[in-house]
Amino acid sequence: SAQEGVEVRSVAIVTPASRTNQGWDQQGVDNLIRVGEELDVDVEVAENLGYDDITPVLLDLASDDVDLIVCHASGYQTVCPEFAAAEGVPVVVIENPEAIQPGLVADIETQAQEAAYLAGVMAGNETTSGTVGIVVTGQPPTWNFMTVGFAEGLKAARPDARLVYTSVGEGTYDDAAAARQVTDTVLAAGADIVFGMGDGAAFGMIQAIREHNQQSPGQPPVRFIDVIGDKSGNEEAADLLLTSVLFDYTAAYTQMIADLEAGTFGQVYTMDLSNGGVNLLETKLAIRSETTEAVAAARSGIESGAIQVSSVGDAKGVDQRLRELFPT
Amino acid sequence: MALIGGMPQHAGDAERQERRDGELSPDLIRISGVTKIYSGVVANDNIRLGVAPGEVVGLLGENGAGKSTLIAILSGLTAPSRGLIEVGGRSFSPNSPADALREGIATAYQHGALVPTLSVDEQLHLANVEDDDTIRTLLREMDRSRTVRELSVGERQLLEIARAVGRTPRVLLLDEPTSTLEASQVEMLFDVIRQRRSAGRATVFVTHKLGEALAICDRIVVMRRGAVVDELRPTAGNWPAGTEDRLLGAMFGADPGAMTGNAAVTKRRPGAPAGNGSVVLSVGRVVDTGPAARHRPVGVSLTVRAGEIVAIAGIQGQGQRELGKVLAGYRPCRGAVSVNGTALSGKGAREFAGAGVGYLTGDRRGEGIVARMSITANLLLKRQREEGAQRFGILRARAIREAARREIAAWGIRPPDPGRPAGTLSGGNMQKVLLARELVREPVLLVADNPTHGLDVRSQVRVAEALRSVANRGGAVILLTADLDEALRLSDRVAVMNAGRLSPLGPTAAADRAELSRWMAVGW
Amino acid sequence: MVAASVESIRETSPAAMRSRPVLETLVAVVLSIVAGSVVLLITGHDPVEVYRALIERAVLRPAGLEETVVRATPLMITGVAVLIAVRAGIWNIGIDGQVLVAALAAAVAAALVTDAGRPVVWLTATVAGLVAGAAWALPAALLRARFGVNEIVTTIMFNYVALFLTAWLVKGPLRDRSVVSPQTELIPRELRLVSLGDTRTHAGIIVALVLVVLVGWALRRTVAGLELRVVGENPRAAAVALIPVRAYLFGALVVSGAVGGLAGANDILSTKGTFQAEWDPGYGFTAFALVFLARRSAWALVPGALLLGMLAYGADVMPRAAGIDPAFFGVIEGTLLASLAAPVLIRGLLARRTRKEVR
Amino acid sequence: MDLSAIAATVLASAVLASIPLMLAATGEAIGERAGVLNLGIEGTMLLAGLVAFRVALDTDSIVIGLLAGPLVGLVVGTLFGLLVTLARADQVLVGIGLTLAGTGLSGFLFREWYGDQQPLLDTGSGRPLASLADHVPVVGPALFDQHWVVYAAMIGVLLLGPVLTRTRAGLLVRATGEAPFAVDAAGISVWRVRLGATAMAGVLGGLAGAVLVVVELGFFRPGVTAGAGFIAIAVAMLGQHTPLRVAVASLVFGVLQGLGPGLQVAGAPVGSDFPRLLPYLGVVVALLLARHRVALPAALGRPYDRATARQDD
Ligand SMILES: Nc1ncnc2c1ncn2[C@@H]1O[C@H](COP(=O)(O)OP(=O)(O)OP(=O)(O)O)[C@@H](O)[C@H]1O
Ligand SMILES: Nc1ncnc2c1ncn2[C@@H]1O[C@H](COP(=O)(O)OP(=O)(O)OP(=O)(O)O)[C@@H](O)[C@H]1O
Ligand SMILES: [Mg+2]
Ligand SMILES: [Mg+2]
Repeated sequence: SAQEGVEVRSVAIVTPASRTNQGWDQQGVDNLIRVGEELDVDVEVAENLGYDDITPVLLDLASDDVDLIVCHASGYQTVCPEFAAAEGVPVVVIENPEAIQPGLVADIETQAQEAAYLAGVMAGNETTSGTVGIVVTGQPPTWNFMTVGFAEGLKAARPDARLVYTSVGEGTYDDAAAARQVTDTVLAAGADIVFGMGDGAAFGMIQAIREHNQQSPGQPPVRFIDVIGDKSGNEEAADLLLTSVLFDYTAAYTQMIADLEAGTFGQVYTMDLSNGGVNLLETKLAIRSETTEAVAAARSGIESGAIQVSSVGDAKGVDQRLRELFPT
Repeated sequence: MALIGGMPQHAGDAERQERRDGELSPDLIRISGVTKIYSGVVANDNIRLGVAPGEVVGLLGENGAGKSTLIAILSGLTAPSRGLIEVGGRSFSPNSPADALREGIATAYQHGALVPTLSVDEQLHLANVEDDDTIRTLLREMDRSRTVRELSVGERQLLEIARAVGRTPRVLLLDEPTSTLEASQVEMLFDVIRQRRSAGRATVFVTHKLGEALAICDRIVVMRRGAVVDELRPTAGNWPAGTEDRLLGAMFGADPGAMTGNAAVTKRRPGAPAGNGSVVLSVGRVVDTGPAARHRPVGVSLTVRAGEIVAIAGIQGQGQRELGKVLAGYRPCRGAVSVNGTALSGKGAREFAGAGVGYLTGDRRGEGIVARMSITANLLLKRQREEGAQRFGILRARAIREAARREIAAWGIRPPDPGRPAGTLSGGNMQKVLLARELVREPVLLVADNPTHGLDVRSQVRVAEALRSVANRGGAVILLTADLDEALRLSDRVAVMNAGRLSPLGPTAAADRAELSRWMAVGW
Repeated sequence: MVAASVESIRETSPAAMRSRPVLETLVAVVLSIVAGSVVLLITGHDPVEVYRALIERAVLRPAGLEETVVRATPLMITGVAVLIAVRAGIWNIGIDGQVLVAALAAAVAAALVTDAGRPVVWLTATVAGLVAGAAWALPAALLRARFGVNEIVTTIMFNYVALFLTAWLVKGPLRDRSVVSPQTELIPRELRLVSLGDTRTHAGIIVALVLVVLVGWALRRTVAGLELRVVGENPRAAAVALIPVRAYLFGALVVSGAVGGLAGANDILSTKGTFQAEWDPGYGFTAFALVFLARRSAWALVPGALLLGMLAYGADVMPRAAGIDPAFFGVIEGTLLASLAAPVLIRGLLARRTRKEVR
Repeated sequence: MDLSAIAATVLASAVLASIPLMLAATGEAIGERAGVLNLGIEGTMLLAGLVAFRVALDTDSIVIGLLAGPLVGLVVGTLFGLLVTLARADQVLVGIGLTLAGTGLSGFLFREWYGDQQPLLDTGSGRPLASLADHVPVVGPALFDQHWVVYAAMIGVLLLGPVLTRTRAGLLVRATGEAPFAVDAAGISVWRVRLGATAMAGVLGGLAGAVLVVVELGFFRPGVTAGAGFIAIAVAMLGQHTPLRVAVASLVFGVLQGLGPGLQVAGAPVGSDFPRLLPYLGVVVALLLARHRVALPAALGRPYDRATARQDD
């Protein structure tokens, strides 16, 4: 279709879970609202939509004349392009580069494996027990990318490390109780750093670690690596937050709106280390200077292309890659 | 004098009441103008009745006459549509059985009000019954740690009576309390009632057994179609001659002769092939292998020929019910069973039915009637797959409706409303529904389990006629009954069941009642 | 056995009964609105403003009605599924699992035949859904009919099993490798169910309506329907009436599962087009509410489903319009259901009053 | 790798996780014993959990928080009870309504109160017997390294066993679920017994939510119960409506649930989806084995109506 610039007055975001879920959904919504404020663009939020057919909500948004809809879940990557094609409203999907169409469909690649790699390097340098845990709530592409990135970083930093990978189960992003039980077990296996990927469920992991640390005074405390957001505002969490793989959509969103106005909408926006789309959070916890150096070295290695981090999005691939890296 | 018609009866009633008020202490309960209407059915019609302290009032009437409805109203189960009740001179309108109990009115219900899973002791405790001499006498043969479910039907009935008696109520309402009791137990109950009489406590005794009513009651009230139609009392301690006829007349309407004249119908038709007809049922060394039972039939052998009624008498729970189910294919067994020469060993109820076996269950409400379905549907059941009822699996609604209307008329089912839920029928009418649906199938062998239980005299006769008609048509009947007299009255040959074993089978004409009743109690 | 006893023998005249459902539903709606207003006021929102926005969005925009019908379609189908079981005295709480497994089967099967054209795709997905739904109900049915194991618990358990099993399958063996997120191969729009005119409603609603009519008729007018109801009302009497009770218990649960499966296939063939790992529409409970709302009548499933469908749509679009948390609509929905159950309260109160007055 | 350490943790964590389930299932069992099927425990747990959380935070006291939960449960359970007895509302419909409303209201209020904040409570202290844990291998932590609430809850639930079998209140409850007409005929108000039982079920459901939030997790999240209220219904039946057996069933369920992560961590090549099936399949197998003993109260789910009671007996 012929591309023409439009003035963007309002944008919308649709999310599967609650906008206050302390994770994926919240980060997208918060970032879009920030961009909206900066650019003086209205932001409509439709949250908690699950994975049912969201077309009526998209239609409802379209009837409110939004100029762009951010479909903030990889689970929406088929319904949104279909909708865009039918209604002519531009949409942004996640993790589906195949779907892009000039003027209609753009794609965000939240391939956080590079930042996760750095987190892995950090964990490898900081672990004293040599055992590091990963706890995931389900196995969506975003988590999978990070799992493999983290594992590769860990392996590079500490080849003899042991990695304990556990999944709480399908769709348990907010099942804090189950996450807590799983994390307890990971801690029992001797992990002293836990890389946890979950939304609300992350608090179950944090509680498990807090309690574990309280129960074992005198031992080096277990620390937590978070994803997506910054929980250091929470005092209790801050005490054990080693770092977080931060997602920052603001640049991508700003760029998209600009592209829409310029008539160049419809590309793949990749969030990576170099453009600041993903990053590591600096927290108040003291880390060794060697660790800081190793992470910096890894970062330049990635930026120079000397280090290639695998990009693995599917669950099977994750299992395979982990077995290669950490054979038992 | 049978009182028929509306007005005079009430006038006479009122007169009698006034007269009595003068000579006796004032009534404990006084019912005036009580009417109860159930969606169009007048179950109680302008009832006026008093019960004095120490009095034993018998309440008689055919099935559906409204006896239980009156009991329900007095018990606080249901409110009358119109009318006034006074207890001890004060107006009484109970909201619940609790209210009635507070006023000293306790009831033993026709179908019981026991919790199957509780032990006897727990059941008594639940009902706030003090364990006094009366209770200990009534329940002396009962293992009180057993659950109600494990009791025999008779024991359950005793417990139901004890539950009500144990509250030492001012007024005791007994709704058909003796339907499954043995003679000795009935006598025990009568002792209790006599004690109550001397203590000035009143008893209302609902029954279909005229003899019992005459034996214990100070006054007998007859209900018919919801109304009180007659009231009798003994003169100088004795019931006048012809009382029975008068009672029957009042209960069933103008023609009491219909009740006695039927004797001919229930006896074998002269020239019918009884005794030497072809073998309809042959049973060899049958052992029941069904689910656990108190007594399961073992080693039963039996031959039944066309044209005869074979009665198997036994105290409830001795294995007759199980035997009936075995013979109709509802319980599995070892041994040989054949009907009209077709071997049916190892087959199920459908094959038995296919071979012409009919079955009239002894648990009318539990496994006979589907309470929330219409009379029409209940009449159809068991035949629903037959030619006339369906085509290509689709019910033939009109044919079914017509058949139902026919059978309702033929059997005099009341109320004659095909669409009414069968659960609202009185016991006698339920039994008519079940009988009707067995008999249209023209069974070669009909197994009837306690078919007259709870039925009024006329319905009992109707059932007896139905059984005999099966035999007279060339079929055979197995009559399982707890009532030895009934067994002797209706059968051609009779045997007794005790602890799962069947006694030798002999001609009824030559049977020794005393011996059989001993067999029933202790075996042979 | 838990037997539903919503239908009891009523002492009211039929005429009085007929006029009430509308009144009762209105009262229920008012009650739930009041309950919602209380919550809103306590938390400092303006109820008038919220409800104004709500009506504007749901009633005054034409898309609302279309969407209500779309949402009602699977509810009607699952409602029929629950009804079949309930009428046989069985509690199939496993609709969710049956829907999931059937949807996965339908999606996979349909994707295999996309070259064969529309009718083949429809037929394949439908058959796959029916079979998979039935198969998923099979263990519970066998356990119930053969061993008397309570189906309430087994069907709930099999829901969880279905959730994890389908997730595993769609992340692994059945995944469409051309996309990153775990889902099956997409069935193109052109191959899915046709839309009715220029609307979002699709042929599924016709299937659902036909199903309602068919099942309603079969329950009333066929031998099998009659026998099934007898089994549900009084299994012991059914056995005495020569009805193969176990076969009916088994059959009812399996057929219920198959119909539940149809709802899964319907979703794949209409709105979804693909099975996704995290999709779990959770129709089961709503379907149960629906059946009891409809007082176990087949016909009444239709208005009931439309009402619940409207609420489902409302919960999706209204929060934004009213500026409040979507969770709020749970409050409205919940109180609506509870108060829809309360016509009996009204009736009970009325009955009590008449009783008192007479005396 | 230290398998015994993993096993010890799996067990300890299973014991803790089974407590809310046990409480809720016991409540459900009592309600069902009286003939009331309550599909609304999930909603009750969530509401009570939220309130308990807020109260515990505001008063800085776990105990007061724990008391608030049952109080909410009492209110909700009584409301439910009134609807299904006096109002004769359908139990299934009201139960589903309660779950929907409770889930919605708790989520709504949580956001109203805390926005995008997530306060955390301290769950690490209050373990009187922790020092004994090291003396016993494998099961030590499960037995001794537990919060005092765990012991209190277990004792409380086990005491309910004799209450059901030995006291008049228990007798009334049991009788009402089996034969409400018999209870009515005995002069006891059926609806009062049922109301009492549903109120008690509410109290236990509320306590379950409070324990989950305040003791086990230390925080509330919308939907934090994740279906525990429904599992409780299954466990109540599996436990044959007897507190002791319900407790055992909850414990077994907890252990099976912990087994999944245990296997994963121990390196068994099972993935995450299959072990998660274990507790659910376990329940089915257990039901199959116990089938001869699992009987539902005869009047379960039926509103008591005196007018039709005589036909149903
Ligand atoms: N709950 C009810 N709803 C509708 N009709 C009823 C109800 N209870 C009783 N009836 C009807 O009222 C009439 C009187 O019944 P009732 O049970 O009082 O008779 P009964 O004299 O006790 O008979 P039986 O000797 O068989 O016990 C019958 O026609 C019966 O069908
Ligand atoms: N289990 C029940 N389910 C539904 N409604 C019931 C139940 N039991 C009683 N009711 C109704 O509740 C109301 C009050 O019940 P009931 O008359 O038994 O109270 P009560 O125990 O007699 O109390 P009180 O003596 O204080 O009036 C009546 O309308 C009755 O029909
Ligand atoms: Mg009677
Ligand atoms: Mg009767």
